Amino acid sequence: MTNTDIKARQPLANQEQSLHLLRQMLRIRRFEEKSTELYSAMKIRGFLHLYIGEEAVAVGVAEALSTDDAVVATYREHGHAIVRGMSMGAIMAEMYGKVDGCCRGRGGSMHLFDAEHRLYGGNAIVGGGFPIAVGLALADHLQKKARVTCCCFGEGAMAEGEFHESMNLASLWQLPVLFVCENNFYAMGTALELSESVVDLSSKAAAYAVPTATVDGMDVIAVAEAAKKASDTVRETGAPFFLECRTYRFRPHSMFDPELYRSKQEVDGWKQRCPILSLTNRLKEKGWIDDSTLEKLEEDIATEIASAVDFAEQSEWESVEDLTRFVYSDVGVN
Amino acid sequence: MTNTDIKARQPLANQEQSLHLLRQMLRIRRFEEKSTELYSAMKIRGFLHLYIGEEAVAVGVAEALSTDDAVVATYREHGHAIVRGMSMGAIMAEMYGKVDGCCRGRGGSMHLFDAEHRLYGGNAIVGGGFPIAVGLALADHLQKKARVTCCCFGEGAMAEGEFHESMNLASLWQLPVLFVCENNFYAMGTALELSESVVDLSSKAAAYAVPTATVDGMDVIAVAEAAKKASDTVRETGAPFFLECRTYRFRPHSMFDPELYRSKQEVDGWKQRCPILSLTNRLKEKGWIDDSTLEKLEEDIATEIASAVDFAEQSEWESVEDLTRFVYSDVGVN
Amino acid sequence: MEQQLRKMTYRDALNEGLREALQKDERVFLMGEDVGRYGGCFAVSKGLLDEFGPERIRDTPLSESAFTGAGIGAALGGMRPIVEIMTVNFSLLALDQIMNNAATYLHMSGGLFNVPLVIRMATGGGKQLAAQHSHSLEGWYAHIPGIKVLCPATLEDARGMLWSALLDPDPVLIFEPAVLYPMERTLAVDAGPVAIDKAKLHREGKDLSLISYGSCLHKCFDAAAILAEDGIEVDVIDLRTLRPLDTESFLTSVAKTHRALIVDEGWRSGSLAAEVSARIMEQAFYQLDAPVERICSAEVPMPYAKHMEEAALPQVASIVATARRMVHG
Amino acid sequence: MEQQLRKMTYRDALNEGLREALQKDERVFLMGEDVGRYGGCFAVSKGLLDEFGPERIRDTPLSESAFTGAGIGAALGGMRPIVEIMTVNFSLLALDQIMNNAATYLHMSGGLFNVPLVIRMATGGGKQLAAQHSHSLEGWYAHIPGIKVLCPATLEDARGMLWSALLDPDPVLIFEPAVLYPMERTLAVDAGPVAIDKAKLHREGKDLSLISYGSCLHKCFDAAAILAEDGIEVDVIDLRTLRPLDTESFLTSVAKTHRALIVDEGWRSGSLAAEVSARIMEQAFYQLDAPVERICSAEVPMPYAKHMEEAALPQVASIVATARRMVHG
Ligand SMILES: Cc1ncc(C[n+]2csc(CCOP(=O)(O)OP(=O)(O)O)c2C)c(N)n1
Ligand SMILES: Cc1ncc(C[n+]2csc(CCOP(=O)(O)OP(=O)(O)O)c2C)c(N)n1
Ligand SMILES: [Mg+2]
Ligand SMILES: [Mg+2]
Repeated sequence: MTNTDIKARQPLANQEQSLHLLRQMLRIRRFEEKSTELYSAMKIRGFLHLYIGEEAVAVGVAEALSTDDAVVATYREHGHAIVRGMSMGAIMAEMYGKVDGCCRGRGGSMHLFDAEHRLYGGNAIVGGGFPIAVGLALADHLQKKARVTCCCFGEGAMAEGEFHESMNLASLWQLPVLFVCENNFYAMGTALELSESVVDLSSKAAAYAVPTATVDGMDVIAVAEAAKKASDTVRETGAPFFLECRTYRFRPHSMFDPELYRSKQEVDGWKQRCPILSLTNRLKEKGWIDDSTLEKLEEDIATEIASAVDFAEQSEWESVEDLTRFVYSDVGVN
Repeated sequence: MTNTDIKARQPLANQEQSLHLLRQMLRIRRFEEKSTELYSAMKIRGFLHLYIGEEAVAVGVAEALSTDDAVVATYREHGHAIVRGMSMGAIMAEMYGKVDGCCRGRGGSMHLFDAEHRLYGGNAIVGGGFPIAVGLALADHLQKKARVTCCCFGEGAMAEGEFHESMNLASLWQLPVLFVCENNFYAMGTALELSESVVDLSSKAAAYAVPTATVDGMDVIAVAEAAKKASDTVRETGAPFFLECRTYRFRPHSMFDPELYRSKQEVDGWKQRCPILSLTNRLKEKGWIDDSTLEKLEEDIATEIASAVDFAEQSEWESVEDLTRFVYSDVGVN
Repeated sequence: MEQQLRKMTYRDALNEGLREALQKDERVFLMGEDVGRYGGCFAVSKGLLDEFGPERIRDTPLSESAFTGAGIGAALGGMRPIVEIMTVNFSLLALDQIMNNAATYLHMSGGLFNVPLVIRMATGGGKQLAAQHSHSLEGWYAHIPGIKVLCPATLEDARGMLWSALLDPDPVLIFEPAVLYPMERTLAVDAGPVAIDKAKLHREGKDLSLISYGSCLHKCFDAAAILAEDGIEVDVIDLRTLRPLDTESFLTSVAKTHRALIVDEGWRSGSLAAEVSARIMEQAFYQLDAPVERICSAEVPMPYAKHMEEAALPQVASIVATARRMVHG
Repeated sequence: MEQQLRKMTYRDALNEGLREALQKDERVFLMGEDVGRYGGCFAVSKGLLDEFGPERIRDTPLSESAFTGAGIGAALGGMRPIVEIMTVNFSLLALDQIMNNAATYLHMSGGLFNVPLVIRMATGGGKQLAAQHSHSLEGWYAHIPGIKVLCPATLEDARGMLWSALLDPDPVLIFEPAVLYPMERTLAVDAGPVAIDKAKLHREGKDLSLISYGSCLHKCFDAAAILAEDGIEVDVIDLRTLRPLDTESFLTSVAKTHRALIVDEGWRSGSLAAEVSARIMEQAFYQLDAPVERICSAEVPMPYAKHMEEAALPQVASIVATARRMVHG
């Protein structure tokens, strides 16, 4: 779990961009904090996987993507959905199971989709998104569309056969996939060392002749920088790239996790490196933010979240008569 | 398809061993030649995958294995079955579909099994044997039995997810598996270059922190040598090893292959390097064999094969009443 | 005007269907193991590489899960992929992609993303290929909501189902019984797309409904001919589309014959035949003069030996014998 | 002497079964994702790592196919592995190993190699886990010859089926309905192994046979209680072993009641319920006073929203209503 090979802190680009990145991370953080409350209040049910601690990854990577690019994510995808540009209301209503949810309440937390923003899920099968991403990129390749498909996954997913098959296909066929490994060092309770015979994940990807980079996933500026380079490479070459972001989840895997597998010290150690805290501190050092701006930022976000909750509360339940809708496109067939 | 990195010809060990290796290769060659005849005569049916051209691999590897070791092979396993010590009669009767076949006619050419010689198939799902081999080695590890499980597969199988998962498991858990890649450069009609983004197969294996070696699979002495070293390493470390044997199949993939995907020149080029021919020549150079010894050898083998065919011809058909036998161990349940 | 007919094999008909689809729609491409340079493991795609090139006749590595999933992704990305899996046995490696992704995308996304993907594969026994190459799992696949399951048994369907499947907005699996590839029949010169939502009544009779699909359909034809010599006239229904099932087709038949025999190459327990029987039970119980019966494959992994394989598969003789018993008691 | 009872959960019962097996037989080990350090994704294996150590409580990487196949290999190599797959949905990644290897080894090898492997997995809906975590595929698995399929619905079976499965020389799959884990009941202090070849008649009545298994069994119990208030007395049968099916059990019941309703959480088309219905059709047609009916899950990928999920699953109200209609017409 050493991070020695991670590059030094990136310089802050400019005030506006830095503030934007902070705002995005905070939006995710506060949204998820609210979600846990609502989970306890039984408004949200099923599995709820929090991204808290890992926000720099989604936010940094999103900077490198255009609206025309595609994203394939996992069940831990609130962050990606938010930074992709989806409305918090649509996401919250989805987690409430309401008809105004982005998937009309059929998906829930693990299955956020958005056609406009080209978010292709929200996939709750570990590794299930790899081939989908390869296929989206294949479609672009065949249609001569110069777009990137960004495939996000945890380090645990790299043990699955689909990682291997998909990396090989993407490289063999030279397809524009940006593979983003959100390495938070655990797959549920299984530490990286217990999951991979080789824990240097970049070297694993390199075995497919895919270029790689590793970045400190707790430093949003560094992630943004690395993701930009990576996606530029994908755009230029039309070929895949593998970006490892070393990060950490501050919360349990899901809402049912006694966290027997890691120590409080370890967690606390990583919390010191909270991407939001550290960016805020750096902004303060630079004099680019003060307490009142921060307060205002928090207020705006609180308002956004409150109205999202409100939206979800107000929304209707899907009619039970529509139970068999969307099994097939031509409604009614079964 | 360059073989530049393959080591120079190995010296011939001694006369006796060399003659033994030649004999084993010839037994496979002649057995399979007979099999094609019998296929044309419709005595053998289904798929028939020939090992002709690749004999040095099975023969060389077998030298490194004891009777207590286990072998997991593919549908192209006549060679392994023969050198493992199975009687040609049991194999031939199996391919006839007779009750005296090693699997009572239920398996056929692709599914040769033998409990006494620990041959665990004969698997017709490409890649399907990887996890089985890992499991056999795991059993040995848990029972503290110092045995080797030899897992043979084609280079095409390395694209399957099960290769990846199994290599990782074997290395992570340090299990005594000798992975033997029979790289004949084609998976049916798909050339290695069209199947793998990285064609240096050893480097692929090395990505799992598994030690590797590559050997000229047309040189039985070299294979025997390399397999010995590899299996010694497995025995010493209790951990996996990956051995690539570069070879070539002289015949079509199966009996239904128009061979559109490779040129006659290419095939002829490899035939020049026939492992049997080249060993024979070297033995002759050394004066270790003469035409009459060779003739005698051929005669003995012809006799062995003739009696195997005879055995198969004489054997009975399994009774149709036993159709549902061996679905469960407790006969009758369904 | 008389219909012009051509002689060809089931394999040729599939090949024509593929060629036509590739010609008609630029978004269509074929992807799978050995579909190109080898010419297709059963020679179905022979010649297509030369005509359409390696981008559209795309040889894949041995990676069933990834290239099937890539088909899903490509469909989502605007293409109309045809994924070929060599045989249904290997499709088990891709089942996660098929059930957890292809079949669920539309529903999980609340209607946002449909998956216009076609997956073709060979199925069934009868070629002495033993327990890892011979099973008939198409009826089993028909259990999965979100996909459609077709099984062409005739040249017309082999030729025409593909285009109809490509027009379908949702994932469609086409199962081709491998024993039928060399089957020679005639086909209309102007044969084209066919409906994929209806079963087909191939032969009419009043005494018994023979309900089948795939390679067993031909055994039913043979049985029907033999039974006719005895004066027993049977309806022969080709289900064609295994999901969604055209229930109406066999209920109509049973309302006339009052007796039904289902012939299905799947293993008996949990077979598609069980589903057909259960539906007749539920919807036509009071019209039955005798219990519905099933002839299915024996519940064994397919043995290699010819006589054992034959014993495991439904055969004409047992269809005839069962039908006779059902009609004459 | 009175039977001594203890209160515990279904989860506890499973845990005890595991502990006992590990204690009794050195060859037994448990392998799967997060069975050790995490304590099991559903806490079933909690505490076992401390007691038996990491070699026997073996955490695996996310590699369903490889570790399931490794279970097959280890079984062939003399061990008695228990492979845990977190949920049946993920088992699709291991289906090739299960169907093409575990289920065929004995037969393909002509009886040389049996595979004494137990695979456990959670199954079913009811927890709002949506379309990739909620399906009930145990009935679908029951289609496969060469494996046995168990589904414990009671504490007794949760506690006792494992050991019986380990004694079986062939691969046994045990499906644990995830909604049952927290269910609290009593269990005899001396509870032990149970038969795994027989269904169980839990409640007796003369008017209707309610045939079920798994989590739906409990809905049938509730329905039976409500029906009893109406004066309708039903047999409640727990199939328990889904393959091989104990046909005798429900035929005996139907011979008495002349009416059967099957309740099954699987999707309706091609459900195990269809098989049960087809067998009753074939073997008890003339004893039926009314058509056999089925209550199954709606044929949709499971929706997340609670009210939609409830609508998709079989519920007590519909069991009661259907039973009433069937008995009173
Ligand atoms: C195929 C599959 N196996 C198991 C699971 C259960 N599961 C859900 S998340 C998870 C851990 C994944 O770890 P990682 O890929 O590192 O992502 P992270 O949760 O750390 O973001 C597991 C085992 C699953 N959803 N899918
Ligand atoms: C999972 C699976 N996919 C496809 C096939 C069909 N098939 C049989 S052999 C083969 C080629 C395998 O090539 P390789 O692994 O290099 O072994 P070789 O035949 O060259 O010895 C293919 C595609 C199969 N049997 N199993
Ligand atoms: Mg992780
Ligand atoms: Mg090869």
